[in-house]
Amino acid sequence: MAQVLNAALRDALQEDPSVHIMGEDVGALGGVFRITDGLAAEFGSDRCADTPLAEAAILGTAVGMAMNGLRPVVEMQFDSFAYPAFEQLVSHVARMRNRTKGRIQLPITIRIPYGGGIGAVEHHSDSSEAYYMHTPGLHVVCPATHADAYGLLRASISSNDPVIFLEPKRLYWSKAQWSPESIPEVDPIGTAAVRRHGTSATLITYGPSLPVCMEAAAEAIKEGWQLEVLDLRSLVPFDDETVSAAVRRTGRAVVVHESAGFAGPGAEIAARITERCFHHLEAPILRVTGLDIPYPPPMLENHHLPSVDRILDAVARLQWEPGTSDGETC
Amino acid sequence: MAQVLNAALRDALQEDPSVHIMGEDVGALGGVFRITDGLAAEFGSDRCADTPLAEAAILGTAVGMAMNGLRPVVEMQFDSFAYPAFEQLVSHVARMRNRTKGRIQLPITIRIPYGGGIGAVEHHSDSSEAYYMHTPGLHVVCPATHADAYGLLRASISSNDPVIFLEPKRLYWSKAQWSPESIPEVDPIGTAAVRRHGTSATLITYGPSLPVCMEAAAEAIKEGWQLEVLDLRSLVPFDDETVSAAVRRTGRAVVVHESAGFAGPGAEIAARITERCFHHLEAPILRVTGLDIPYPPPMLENHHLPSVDRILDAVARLQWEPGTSDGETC
Amino acid sequence: MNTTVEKVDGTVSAPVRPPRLDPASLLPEREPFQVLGTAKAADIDIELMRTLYWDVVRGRRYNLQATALAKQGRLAVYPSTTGQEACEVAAARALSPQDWLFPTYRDTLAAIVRGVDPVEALAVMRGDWHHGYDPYAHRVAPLATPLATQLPHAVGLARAARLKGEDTVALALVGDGGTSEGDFYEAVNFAAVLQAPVVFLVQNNRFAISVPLAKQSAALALADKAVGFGLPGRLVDGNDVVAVHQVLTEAVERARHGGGPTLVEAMTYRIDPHTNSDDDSRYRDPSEVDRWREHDPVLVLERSLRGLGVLDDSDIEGAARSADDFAADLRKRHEHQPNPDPMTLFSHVFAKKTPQLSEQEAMVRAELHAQAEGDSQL
Amino acid sequence: MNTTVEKVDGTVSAPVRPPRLDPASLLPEREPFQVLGTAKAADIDIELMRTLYWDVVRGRRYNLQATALAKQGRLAVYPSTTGQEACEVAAARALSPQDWLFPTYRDTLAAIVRGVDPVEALAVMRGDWHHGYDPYAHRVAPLATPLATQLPHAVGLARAARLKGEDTVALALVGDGGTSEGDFYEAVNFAAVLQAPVVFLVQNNRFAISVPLAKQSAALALADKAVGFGLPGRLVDGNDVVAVHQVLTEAVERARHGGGPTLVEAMTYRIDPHTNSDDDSRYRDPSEVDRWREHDPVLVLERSLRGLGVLDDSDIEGAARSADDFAADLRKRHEHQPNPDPMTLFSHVFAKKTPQLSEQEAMVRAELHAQAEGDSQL
Ligand SMILES: Cc1ncc(C[n+]2csc(CCOP(=O)(O)OP(=O)(O)O)c2C)c(N)n1
Ligand SMILES: Cc1ncc(C[n+]2csc(CCOP(=O)(O)OP(=O)(O)O)c2C)c(N)n1
Ligand SMILES: [Mg+2]
Ligand SMILES: [Mg+2]
Repeated sequence: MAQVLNAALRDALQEDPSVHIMGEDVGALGGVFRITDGLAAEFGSDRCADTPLAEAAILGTAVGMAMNGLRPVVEMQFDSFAYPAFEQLVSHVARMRNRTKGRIQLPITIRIPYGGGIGAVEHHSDSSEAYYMHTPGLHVVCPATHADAYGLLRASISSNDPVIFLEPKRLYWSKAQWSPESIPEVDPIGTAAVRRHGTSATLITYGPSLPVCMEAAAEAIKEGWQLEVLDLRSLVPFDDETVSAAVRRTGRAVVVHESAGFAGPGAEIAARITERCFHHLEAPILRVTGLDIPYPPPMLENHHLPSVDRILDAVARLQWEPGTSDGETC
Repeated sequence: MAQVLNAALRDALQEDPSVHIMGEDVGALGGVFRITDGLAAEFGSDRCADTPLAEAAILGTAVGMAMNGLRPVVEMQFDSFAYPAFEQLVSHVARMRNRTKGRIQLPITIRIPYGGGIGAVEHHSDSSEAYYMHTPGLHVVCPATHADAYGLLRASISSNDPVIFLEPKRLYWSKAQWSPESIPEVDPIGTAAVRRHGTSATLITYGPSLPVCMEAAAEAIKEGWQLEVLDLRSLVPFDDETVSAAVRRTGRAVVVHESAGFAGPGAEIAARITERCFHHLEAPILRVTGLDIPYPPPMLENHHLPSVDRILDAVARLQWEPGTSDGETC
Repeated sequence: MNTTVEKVDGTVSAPVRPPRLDPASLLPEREPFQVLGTAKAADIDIELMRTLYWDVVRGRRYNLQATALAKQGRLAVYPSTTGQEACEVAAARALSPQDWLFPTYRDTLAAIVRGVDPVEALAVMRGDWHHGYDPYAHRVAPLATPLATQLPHAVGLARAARLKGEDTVALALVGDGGTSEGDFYEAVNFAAVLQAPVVFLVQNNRFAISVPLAKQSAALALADKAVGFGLPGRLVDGNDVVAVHQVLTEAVERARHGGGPTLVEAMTYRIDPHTNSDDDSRYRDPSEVDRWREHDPVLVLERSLRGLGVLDDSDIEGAARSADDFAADLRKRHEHQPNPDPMTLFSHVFAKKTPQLSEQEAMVRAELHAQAEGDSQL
Repeated sequence: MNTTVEKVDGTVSAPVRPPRLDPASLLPEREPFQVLGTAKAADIDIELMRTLYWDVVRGRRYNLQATALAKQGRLAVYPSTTGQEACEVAAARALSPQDWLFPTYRDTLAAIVRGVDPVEALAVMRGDWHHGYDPYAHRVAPLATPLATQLPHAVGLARAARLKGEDTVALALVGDGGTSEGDFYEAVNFAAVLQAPVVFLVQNNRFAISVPLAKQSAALALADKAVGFGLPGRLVDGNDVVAVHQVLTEAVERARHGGGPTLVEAMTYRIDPHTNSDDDSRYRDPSEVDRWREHDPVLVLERSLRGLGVLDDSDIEGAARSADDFAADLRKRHEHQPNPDPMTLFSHVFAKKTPQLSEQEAMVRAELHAQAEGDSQL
């Protein structure tokens, strides 16, 4: 996926002179994940600029640049290194349009290498999307496929609102057939995609957990389950229509994501589906998520991350026999 | 409630010499809400210390003090002025015990004047509890009564873990009968309390929305509803037992809070109740929350905050007629 | 270092960096720069001095009027700049039309001197919306409440101007308390590294709410911070409007012509409480305030200009009358502000409303309808 | 200012503050302080110099060994201090037992010199837990990864020591890049205002990953930042272990005796890539690295001590052998670390497990049982 993101940035720089990339090590090094590889050489160090090491100021400077007509694309080196910029994000980036009644708009894309599963040491594997989802004024998107990596990144940069663009680190090295021709026609921000059709139950996921869900769905066939797999792509705005329709079709659903479960994205997803589809549900919507612990060290992260087994276990608990309410814990 | 909080701080300072209060304007001024009124005069400016104006350093300094055996009680002046300390909170305060296998514990209480409804200008009325709930390693509590203001604050300061202590600003000036005798015997962190018994449906809330829910419950009698009102008091740990038991009794529930609904506390509460009590539910759990917008200016905040009417509307939508699934939007 | 240290044992010294320049050259003056009451005052352009006089008189009147509105409950809150009018006026007047001003919550006066309608400047204090004026109309950024957070914005805006080939300068205001926030330092550092055309003006009014300067910083002067970032610091008497104007103008023009950023500290004093709802008797001695009243920026200027023969009684009366008119107009128009439309709550969260926001908007609209019907049935 | 400015028109000057002290006295030396290769070396205690020599030799060997383990995949990552051993060693040796060291991710060597078991110091790099040693045993705080965040911790710990009447000093390490973070400035300011016994050591190794110093700061020296907070700055040759030790010892003892904090900048160079997985050919010229190798802190010390007659061939051989033994022991014990127990994931989130964590623990335990049964059936 890394090369695809790089291509999207290159094309954006090419097409729109107001696009400016900035962040730590995005210049000569091309970023620690090489997503900006070659861009400073090609477009100059003003268009792809190494900044001093201060995330609040990186984002704060981007705000000022956006106020003055530029379209900054900011790289935060890792999820948890975006936290120093939290005040700028919540108190300014998310609200500037609203507080000025639309007079100032901030077309800022905040790229965040996101999530775990790459054997990194502490503070390098957080999943922070729930913080951003809960902050009105931010769009939050997360690609799981190469086409979406390109399409969502281009759409984010074109958006006149700030977008949190979460790049699943463990998909950076995924190699799949991809060419720019496969860009989706529609604006992908705000639309979910069905990645696999099925009738037994719906797996709802995004980003790094999509491949895990696809694998679970393949395995599930052995158990006689035809699982539908839904890729949200965009957490804000949320595609209620597609999600509700899918769950209505199957009547059972499991939400899967890496970030901690408690007050995590899955809570909102489960709650809103239940509000909208209660009488279509054969079982409560279950969640398979990261544990409610600080992200584990590399040697233990496999116990934290949603696995095929945990997903299949959850599917098994979806009360397949009529009247199996005994599984409840209350 | 302000005087009660003040009394709790005074008693804590009195009883335990390791307790140290610190923050902006907590000294001579007694805090902008006067919660620390008189404490610097009584205990000296070391025990109740004005700090320079930098929230990250206030919390970071508290971390070092806690590492060295003190028990810091930090005041953040307003909800949104805690955001500069977000990195210290998430990357250190919440994880220090875990990363050091319990060798370093951080008994820090972070007091945050919290929520809206007091006619304050922008950035002064945020509700930030969802961010903290989603961060493993933090306790999050919020009193709604005078007894809990005292009991929870004392328990927070005594806790050997970091506690986010949310003080509902609009209850600061509430006057109710209270004397220290009414302190609950049990450790209130982690336990919910039934504030009103009822059989028709359960209102689940905490902090500033409790009085609103109590009023709604009183109004509801006119409609023939006997509403149970549950005060969570502690968001982390969450009292599943009490909450599930209540909802099992009534079969219907509405979650009420001020903070934005999307990916907010109510999402977790609704999702986990549904997971646990699905077959006891007559209707989906509904949410009455702040809107998904930046906190409004004073003249419009009444449109944002949960109101008695909105709560009663939600109760009305709890599918009282058998088979009324038409109300669903999917 | 390569060549400067005599090595007695013949070892090679490290290629650390070229012999370093004298950092002391970046330190501010030892005593605050002053013009009024010194021989330098005779060289100042008379028209400029008259303009500044009218501004500070009107500024004082504005502070009194806005404070009165707040005390009457017609503003939710008002943080006054009484005693700081010299800084406010000088900041606005040091800028050219293409420049930008980045004010804090306290700096409505600077915004107004730059041309913002006072009624619009006070919108946030009135509480009908978070912000009232078009930032692009007079190139005044929104008033910033979270301390020091506006400083990186100023740097970014100035940086963008440079990238676009514009000769815009950004002047960013911050308080003594605000200099303790990380954002302040990060912004100054970015400005210095990027050589962005920014001027930082610290209004050191000696208090951050109740916290006095000595508990905020152990620096001998806040302007001493500049050297640590490789930019010049300036120290100026913040109650001498002509001095502040001169120092800022120099810094702005220096920035405009590629000289990079400057950090200016203006030493002044907050005469009023932090806001109308603050009780300053808890933390300061009224006699301290009285001592500073003797150095009142309006009086200082008036006396000096009289001494220079620039002002006579009729000028002073004229300025006062015009200030009264200004206040009367503000009062009147302030009273007739329409109530805000609740639908605005949903209009500007995003460029395009999300489906979820539309649902919530519909709910509020229905509530308003129901309420209006209920009202009309009464 | 009250009395110093001559007012020509008789107006009263502002009671701003007493005539200010000369801030230039807080500026660091113009050229980095050096001992080795200068006449000062003759005055240094010989035993100290021998200790420092053994330390840097062992330190270099440690860096080579840990880098090798990382390249073999037996550490998840290793950020080396090759070229910076003088700073690491001097930092650890400047402290007394009651003092605390606050290291960054790069400073495992300083922790080890202070007494931490290297196997435990490397736990986080190995990936079996976030942190390996008992911070209280040797008074070494956990290695900090989020940049500059450990600095306020050092201030708080030192402040608490003062409040408790202990004569503890905290020495906090940070990189040149880390000085750009707001936390750095906020911490220095808190230390100065609280007069906390803290010493800040900036290891200016001229790079923050790929970003060179010139893109990080426009300051003439990073130690020039001190004056802006009212504390003294010191500039020292970071490859001269004796000089760094002397400057730090002075600063530590000054802090211990109530003199307040000091900011020390040690000018050094990162010889290895940022970590084993970094590709430094993308951002620097190998010839720059070569030039710095000539100022290698181990070689500089060795040559100087030979010149002073403090070291002979057999000393040098002895140090090398002992370093080899150290490395062999590390290698061996590193290999035999037990795998971490997954149940640990739940044990330390809170002092007392929440019901929710107990549920999750039960799930993982059940999975492990099922897996073990599955395994035993194979
Ligand atoms: C990040 C942040 N923390 C706290 C506050 C609350 N607050 C508002 S004004 C103020 C004091 C500011 O002092 P100073 O910077 O000196 O400006 P002045 O009020 O004197 O103009 C404080 C603490 C805030 N607005 N923002
Ligand atoms: C808050 C934060 N942002 C970004 C990073 C990622 N990061 C790790 S090391 C590093 C460079 C640090 O440079 P410097 O402070 O000079 O220390 P050095 O690595 O040279 O020892 C960066 C950007 C981080 N660890 N923390
Ligand atoms: Mg001030
Ligand atoms: Mg470095």
